[in-house]
Amino acid sequence: MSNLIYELRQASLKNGIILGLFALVSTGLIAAVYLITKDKIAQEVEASVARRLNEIVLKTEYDNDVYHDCKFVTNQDLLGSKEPQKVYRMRNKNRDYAIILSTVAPDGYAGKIKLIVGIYRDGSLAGVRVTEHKETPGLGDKIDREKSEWIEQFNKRSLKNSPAAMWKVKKDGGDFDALTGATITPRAIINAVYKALGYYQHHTDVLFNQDNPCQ
Amino acid sequence: MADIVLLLISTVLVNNFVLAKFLGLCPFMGVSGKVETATGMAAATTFVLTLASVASYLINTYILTPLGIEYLQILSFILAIAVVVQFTEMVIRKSSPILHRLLGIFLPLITTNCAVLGVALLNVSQAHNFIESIIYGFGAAAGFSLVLILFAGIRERIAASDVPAPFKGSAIGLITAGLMSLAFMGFTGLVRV
Amino acid sequence: MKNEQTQIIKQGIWSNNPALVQLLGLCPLLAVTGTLINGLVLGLATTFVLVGSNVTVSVLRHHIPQEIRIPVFVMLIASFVTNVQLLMNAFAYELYLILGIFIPLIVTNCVIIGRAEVFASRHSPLRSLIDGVSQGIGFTIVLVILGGAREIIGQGTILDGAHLLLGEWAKNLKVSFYLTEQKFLFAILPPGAFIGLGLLVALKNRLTSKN
Amino acid sequence: MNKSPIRFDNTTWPVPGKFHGGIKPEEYKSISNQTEIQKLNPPESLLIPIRQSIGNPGKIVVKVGDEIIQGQLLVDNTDTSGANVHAPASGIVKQISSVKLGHLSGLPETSILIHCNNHSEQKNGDSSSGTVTEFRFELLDWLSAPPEVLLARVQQAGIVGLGGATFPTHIKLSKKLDQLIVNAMECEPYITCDDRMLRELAAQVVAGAQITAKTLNAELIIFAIEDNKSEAIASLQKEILTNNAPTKMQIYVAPTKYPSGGEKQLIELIHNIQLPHNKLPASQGMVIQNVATVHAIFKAVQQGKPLTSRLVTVTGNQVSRPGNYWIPFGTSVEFIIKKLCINNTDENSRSVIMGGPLMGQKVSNLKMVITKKSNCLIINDNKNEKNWLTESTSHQQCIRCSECEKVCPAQLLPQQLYWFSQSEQWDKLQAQGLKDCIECGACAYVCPSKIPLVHYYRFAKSSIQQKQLNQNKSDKAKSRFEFREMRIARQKQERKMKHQKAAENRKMASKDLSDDPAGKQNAINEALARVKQKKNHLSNQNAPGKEE
Amino acid sequence: MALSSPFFHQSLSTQQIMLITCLALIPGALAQSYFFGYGVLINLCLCITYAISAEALVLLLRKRKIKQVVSDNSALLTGVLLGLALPQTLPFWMSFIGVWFAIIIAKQLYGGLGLNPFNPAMTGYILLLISFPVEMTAWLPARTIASHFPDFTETLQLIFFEKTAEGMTIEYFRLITDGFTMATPLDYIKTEFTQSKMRSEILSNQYLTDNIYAWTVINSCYLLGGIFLLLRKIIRPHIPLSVLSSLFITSFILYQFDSEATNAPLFHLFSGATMLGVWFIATDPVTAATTPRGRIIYGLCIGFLVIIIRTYGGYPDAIAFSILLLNLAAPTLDHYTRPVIYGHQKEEQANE
Amino acid sequence: MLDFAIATLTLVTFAFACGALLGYSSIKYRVEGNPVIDQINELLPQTQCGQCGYPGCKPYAEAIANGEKINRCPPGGEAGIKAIATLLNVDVISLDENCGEENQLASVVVIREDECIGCTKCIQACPVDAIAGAAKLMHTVIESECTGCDLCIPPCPVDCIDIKQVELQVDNWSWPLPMGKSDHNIPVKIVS
Ligand SMILES: Cc1cc2nc3c(=O)[nH]c(=O)nc-3n(C[C@H](O)[C@H](O)[C@H](O)COP(=O)(O)O)c2cc1C
Ligand SMILES: Cc1cc2nc3c(=O)[nH]c(=O)nc-3n(C[C@H](O)[C@H](O)[C@H](O)COP(=O)(O)O)c2cc1C
Ligand SMILES: Cc1cc2nc3c(=O)[nH]c(=O)nc-3n(C[C@H](O)[C@H](O)[C@H](O)COP(=O)(O)O)c2cc1C
Ligand SMILES: Cc1cc2nc3c(=O)[nH]c(=O)nc-3n(C[C@H](O)[C@H](O)[C@H](O)CO)c2cc1C
Ligand code: SF4
Ligand code: SF4
Ligand code: SF4
Ligand code: SF4
Ligand code: FES
Repeated sequence: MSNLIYELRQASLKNGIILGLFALVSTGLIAAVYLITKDKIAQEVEASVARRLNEIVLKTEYDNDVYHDCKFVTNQDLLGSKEPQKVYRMRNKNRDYAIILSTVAPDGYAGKIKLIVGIYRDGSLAGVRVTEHKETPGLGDKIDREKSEWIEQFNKRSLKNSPAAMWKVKKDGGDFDALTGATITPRAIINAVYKALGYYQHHTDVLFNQDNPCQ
Repeated sequence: MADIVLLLISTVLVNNFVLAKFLGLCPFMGVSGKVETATGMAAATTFVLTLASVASYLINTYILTPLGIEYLQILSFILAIAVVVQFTEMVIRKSSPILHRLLGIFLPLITTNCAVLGVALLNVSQAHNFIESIIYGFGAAAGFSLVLILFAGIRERIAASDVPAPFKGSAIGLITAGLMSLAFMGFTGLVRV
Repeated sequence: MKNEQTQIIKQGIWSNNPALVQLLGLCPLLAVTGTLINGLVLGLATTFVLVGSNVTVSVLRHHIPQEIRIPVFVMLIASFVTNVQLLMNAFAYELYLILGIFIPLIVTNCVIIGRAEVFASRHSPLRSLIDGVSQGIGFTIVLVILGGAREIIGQGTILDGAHLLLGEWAKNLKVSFYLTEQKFLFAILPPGAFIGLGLLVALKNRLTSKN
Repeated sequence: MNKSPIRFDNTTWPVPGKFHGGIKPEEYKSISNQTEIQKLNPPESLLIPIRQSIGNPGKIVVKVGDEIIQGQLLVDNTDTSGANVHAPASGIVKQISSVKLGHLSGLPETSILIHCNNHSEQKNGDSSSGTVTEFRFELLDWLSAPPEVLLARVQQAGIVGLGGATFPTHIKLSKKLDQLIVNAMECEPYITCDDRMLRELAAQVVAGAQITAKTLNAELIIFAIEDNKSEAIASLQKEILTNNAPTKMQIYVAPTKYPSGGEKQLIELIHNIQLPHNKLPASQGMVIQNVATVHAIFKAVQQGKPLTSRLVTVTGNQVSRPGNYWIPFGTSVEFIIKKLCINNTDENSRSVIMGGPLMGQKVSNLKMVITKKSNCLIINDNKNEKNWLTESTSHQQCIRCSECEKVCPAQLLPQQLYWFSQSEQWDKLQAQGLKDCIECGACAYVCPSKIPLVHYYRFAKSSIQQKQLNQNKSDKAKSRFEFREMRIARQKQERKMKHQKAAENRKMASKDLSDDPAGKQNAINEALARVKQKKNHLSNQNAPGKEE
Repeated sequence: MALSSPFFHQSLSTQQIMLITCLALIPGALAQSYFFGYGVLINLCLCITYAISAEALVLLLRKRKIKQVVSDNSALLTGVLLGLALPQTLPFWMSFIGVWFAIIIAKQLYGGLGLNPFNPAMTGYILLLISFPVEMTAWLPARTIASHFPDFTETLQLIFFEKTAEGMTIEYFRLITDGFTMATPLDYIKTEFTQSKMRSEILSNQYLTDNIYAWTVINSCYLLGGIFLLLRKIIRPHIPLSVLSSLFITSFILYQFDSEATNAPLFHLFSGATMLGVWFIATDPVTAATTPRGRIIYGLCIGFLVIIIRTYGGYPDAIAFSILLLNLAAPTLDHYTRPVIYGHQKEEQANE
Repeated sequence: MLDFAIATLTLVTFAFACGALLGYSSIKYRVEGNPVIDQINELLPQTQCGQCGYPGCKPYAEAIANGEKINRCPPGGEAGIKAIATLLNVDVISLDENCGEENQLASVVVIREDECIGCTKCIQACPVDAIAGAAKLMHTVIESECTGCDLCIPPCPVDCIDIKQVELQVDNWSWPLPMGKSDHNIPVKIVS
């Protein structure tokens, strides 16, 4: 009997130590690599976000460290989601220049469509990009800039130059082209962008001013 | 409640791990030759997947996050999974030879089932809470089990069919899986999240 | 000796190809082969981990008790993978975003643990190295072929996204074949992946049976 | 046909139950049921297969050259599970040998060839006309004879089930049972021998049933018959009403549907219960006998005649005089065709079938003879019969239409049975209930892809049986092998003990020889060498031996 | 070799069954071409040609007897059914892809007639749907409401060149009289529901009701064909009746909950591919469940899924998807719904 | 740096615990024996002929359980390989030709008794004790027990042992698979 107990203890100890040793080596290795790459990764993440943003507002147009100049805002009605949405602010020589606001079109054909909307200080659109969607391949997915230029229609529009009635697809009497065979997706996006502009109009100052760093 | 049901439907059918997310394919192709084995595998996977989901949630929330060492996620999750699997196998082998005959040979295979680690990692990346983690793990397993058993049913039939020689075996199996996944596309959009 | 090594290489690439014959590592094989470049990158990452784990396991094979064999293997593999992940994060971030969860999932890629169990834990480090490289290459080749085929058929391009791997200049490598509106979406959707691989396996069987 | 309506009264009822599935094939009974029963005289020579029943072949009790008389015992089966065989005619035993008699396998069977010496004499004489050329049992008074005596007579007379199964009847009758069911369904679309027998010989059949009931101690006799045989029903009713026999009799009339004559279906029709799958009808207190069987019992008891001939329906579009004939066993099909058929038929399109079209057997060799199981002979020209299946009919793959499931009286899934049979998955077949298939052929009859389903089942059944035999054999070999291993190990052990003992003895002895060290050494060396040699010897013999 | 009993056979042959099923489709096909033009007939011809050529090709490659196998008419039927399911002016090369995929991948790779687990026609259809969603949903409006209905040559041009000699594309012909394009009623109403319109409001559109009328007539013709098959005993009632009843009940329940944002049961029964699917496709003997209970469950699940996918799903062709999904389950259903064998008890059989 | 120390320590502790658990249970839940061997042995034909290269079926079963190929038993043939493959969930492979050919027809041996010199060599070779006889006396094969392994033939010094096919009779005849009727015909074998 005591033999068994001895054996048990022996086996536990031995296996425990071996596994522990391996864990030590593995963790050490990972930790080392982690240390080396940590900063580089942070940089890459930053650069990647910046690339996204720069698709909408050119890098040459602003001079602040946009990656760290951001905040969260929440508005379920106008921004389509009860989650906080991120806003990046672009400034040129300390003057407010543009914002890039993430928003959600909740009523896409196959669920939510996540967007980022670039708005110049004067309320006109710098551009819109879809960041995440589940629309049907071949139909709704043409909203992706990689697939078609449809999304470019928004450039330069504003609430001023396009009255409310224009923010619809042509089929519904508005000003926007629809996608072939798919009107639900465009409707959802147009609606979301329109609302985002509305949000911007009402909260311009808040958006640019208050600081609550986000990174 | 409704959310939970939707999450379940979504993981079982709409975002089926095997057919839409491409996870757990090797056992899906490997142990679907016979309905009985498929059923055994399904049961074993369901058990382990749910447990792994819980374990990884606990590890993540109570060890990794407080210490700020999320980069050790993979290591700690897979370690936990491997140990859970191995331990379960030993216990079953001893305590119930019958159950072991049914599940035993599958248990080691589960460690290397992407679905298990996949569930753990997806739970974290989708920020599921405890309940959601369990449901997600269980749903993933149920979806896996469902298609595995149905697939085994079909494969039993194909096995005795007059399939052209080069397609015999795994080729026709893969094509069948493709057609299954074609059928499962019908669930697209059922749950909008 | 030489002969044996060529044998191992031949097995890895052709006669016991991990993807086409052993049917292992299917998840990444099907999930990330939307384009050729994705396939290539994942293939390389997998090969790297495979070689690493094979050699380590082989070196340590006499010191690992049977009961904790699997946990030790997965831990070794996991540390390789985490390192690959960190390195990719640092040096190929965009690509990392595309491959997503399938980089961490290399840990459970059945090819790797399979080779550790079946080969490395029974053979010398040199042979395990050769085995790792040839299995890895065999796997990568299938990834590349499947990715290429799906990209051409489904999207009408080839080498899309090469710049993510090779830098900006590589944008010019992308070739577009047809520019109609109607792309054959089936090829890039999940069913197409399965059927594509099925056809590849059948092709392999056909070629093998002819000889 | 001018069918008179069936009169239901207190002897006659419609059956209360019904069974699953079944088919209603077009009927061709009127070809042969219009003429009275006739007799076909034996040909010059008869070839008698020694086994004409389920069970072992018995002991042949005649020699080549023996002169025999009609009714004489040829094969004695008293001690085995088979049934006796008697000479159908007087004559000389010419040969006892293996002859290819058209068994499906094409394999030969042991048979006795008899040259009949008086076949010409009998042309106009009735067999009962009393010359000495016939052997008869002593007549029994069945009313007073005890059941054991009756049973012994049934056995002596070599009676087997004439419904087609040829199961030795004395075994079936050896229990005490409440009920005798006389199976007169005759559901096969061509056969009419039971029909004709009831129309013309109802009194004898009823007497036979009474005798059988007496043997069983039964309280009730049920005649089960299909409603397309109204004349037979009428004649039976008349007989029952006029006969004041001891055992109560009833008639149950079933709608015409194949295979209502199957034992299990019959029970379900009459009693509305299903016979449990691993039970015999005896477990429900009943026994089922064919009309011809009870008639044979009548003849054995009342006329003292062993079973040497039977009533055979000879029908088909090539028969010039279709009808029912008493034909002695051993008569070849060739002879019958010569006697009764249109000459110069095209052999290539002719199909000859022994038994009904649904359960019968193809006659591929015209040497084939009438035996106890042959209730019908169909000789058809297929030229204009598109519903007949021949070798050249090609079959298509099963389209899983389930028509077969709809008609299967055993409630099986014939398409699954087919699937697993052709892919040789025996375990699956057993799970699907292959052994419950009664091989009625209803499924193949309706299959649009014309798959010879029953053939597949027969293939599977016999393969499974073969596999079982092999398994038994290998189990036996295994245990013998293990026993031998044990024996060798034991012998080795014993030898070791012996050597040890010898060594010890020598040790003892060597003490005495201690003054002679060289001699001791020699002895030891010698002994060692001996052992070594033996060992080598042993291991050589056992190579590749297990000991090492 | 000896031929075994039975020697007697009496029923329709497989060839005849397939042919009669094709014949039963004629009323529906005629009604469809009355409302949607020559495209229907052209598609039928194309698909039949493709189907038979694909079948012959595979048999040639496999060195089988071509003539005898092709004459079993099953490829013909697959071609016909797929032809009827496609939009009228689908480019010829797309139907080619669909039919060849159906026959080669979904049928012949499994060994041909009787061995395929998935319904070939529906597999081909869904392949096309997910690959070319725009073209596959480009149904013309019914002749009665179209503003420009393509004539025979225009249809041919649309199919072979994707535009007419005048340069008109399919979009032009999809316009209805007051200048809107019109999808099929199911599609249209679904889109309108997403706009949060009320059912009563949507149905007040005269063009829609005209279009619905056309579909109702077509469905009724298929229903007639189906009943003919039932009477000829080509199909058994289990599947169609259970699909129809579960279709009705499920939609009825949903309708009770929200009659303004869901479709009425009768509408479901007589629109889209319902009757074609129920009587001709769900009943495909090869791919359906085979046991009586299995077939009922099979049918009930199809009906249920059709309504769920039509109401909540992303793709419009619920019938095709539901049938494929249940094809998937058919072997398992068969396995668990074996009838009780004569003389066995339920429990003991399960243990075997 | 402290962070890393803590991280490493945590993981090592965790791993140690896991290792200990497994080590403990490997002893605690140890099971003896290997039922697979018996199951494999059940499937072997028990001819005991040694063509597989092992001294009998049981040793071969043990070898299979330890990773030997499953295609070395000619008497078991394709069917035997299939059965073992199913049991072990591995692929079916074709019979190893080096071991011998599958003999479709069963056979037994007979001793030409008048030539037998009674040397007992065959008795000792027979793995199933199917030969009866004593030293210097004529030997006979008990046909019903003979497995047809032919091991007794080589040792016989006067070559008096013959192989005899087991005759096909009506009793041991089995129905052949119907064939040649379908154009899709599933490739069929003639079973004899
Ligand atoms: C397979 C399929 C996928 C669809 N996917 C989308 C989609 O992603 N986005 C969308 O707006 N509509 C989608 N639709 C909706 C239909 O095309 C719908 O009829 C269309 O939105 C109506 O627009 P129309 O007015 O341009 O015909 C899809 C339809 C089908 C059949
Ligand atoms: C193996 C076997 C054993 C039988 N044993 C008996 C028996 O002990 N007593 C009995 O009355 N009948 C026995 N029978 C006869 C059956 O009950 C039945 O009468 C006979 O098989 C003919 O059935 P029918 O053709 O349905 O083909 C046995 C039959 C078989 C096949
Ligand atoms: C499908 C089928 C149909 C049968 N039809 C009849 C029939 O019509 N008449 C009959 O006497 N026996 C028929 N039998 C045989 C009976 O089951 C049973 O063997 C017989 O009645 C027993 O009587 P016996 O031993 O006197 O032959 C049939 C058997 C089967 C399997
Ligand atoms: C009632 C009936 C319905 C059928 N339905 C289909 C069908 O929906 N799709 C199809 O490809 N073939 C159909 N077939 C034809 C045939 O069964 C089919 O081609 C097989 O699936 C090919 O193996 C049908 C046949 C019948 C008799
Ligand atoms: S032959 Fe067998 S399977 Fe076919 S119907 Fe008769 S009992 Fe059923
Ligand atoms: S009747 Fe023939 S084709 Fe129909 S399911 Fe049965 S076996 Fe198959
Ligand atoms: S080859 Fe002979 S000894 Fe070896 S397993 Fe087979 S039968 Fe047994
Ligand atoms: S008698 Fe000869 S062939 Fe027969 S089992 Fe013995 S050794 Fe083998
Ligand atoms: S790679 Fe094998 S299960 Fe995912």
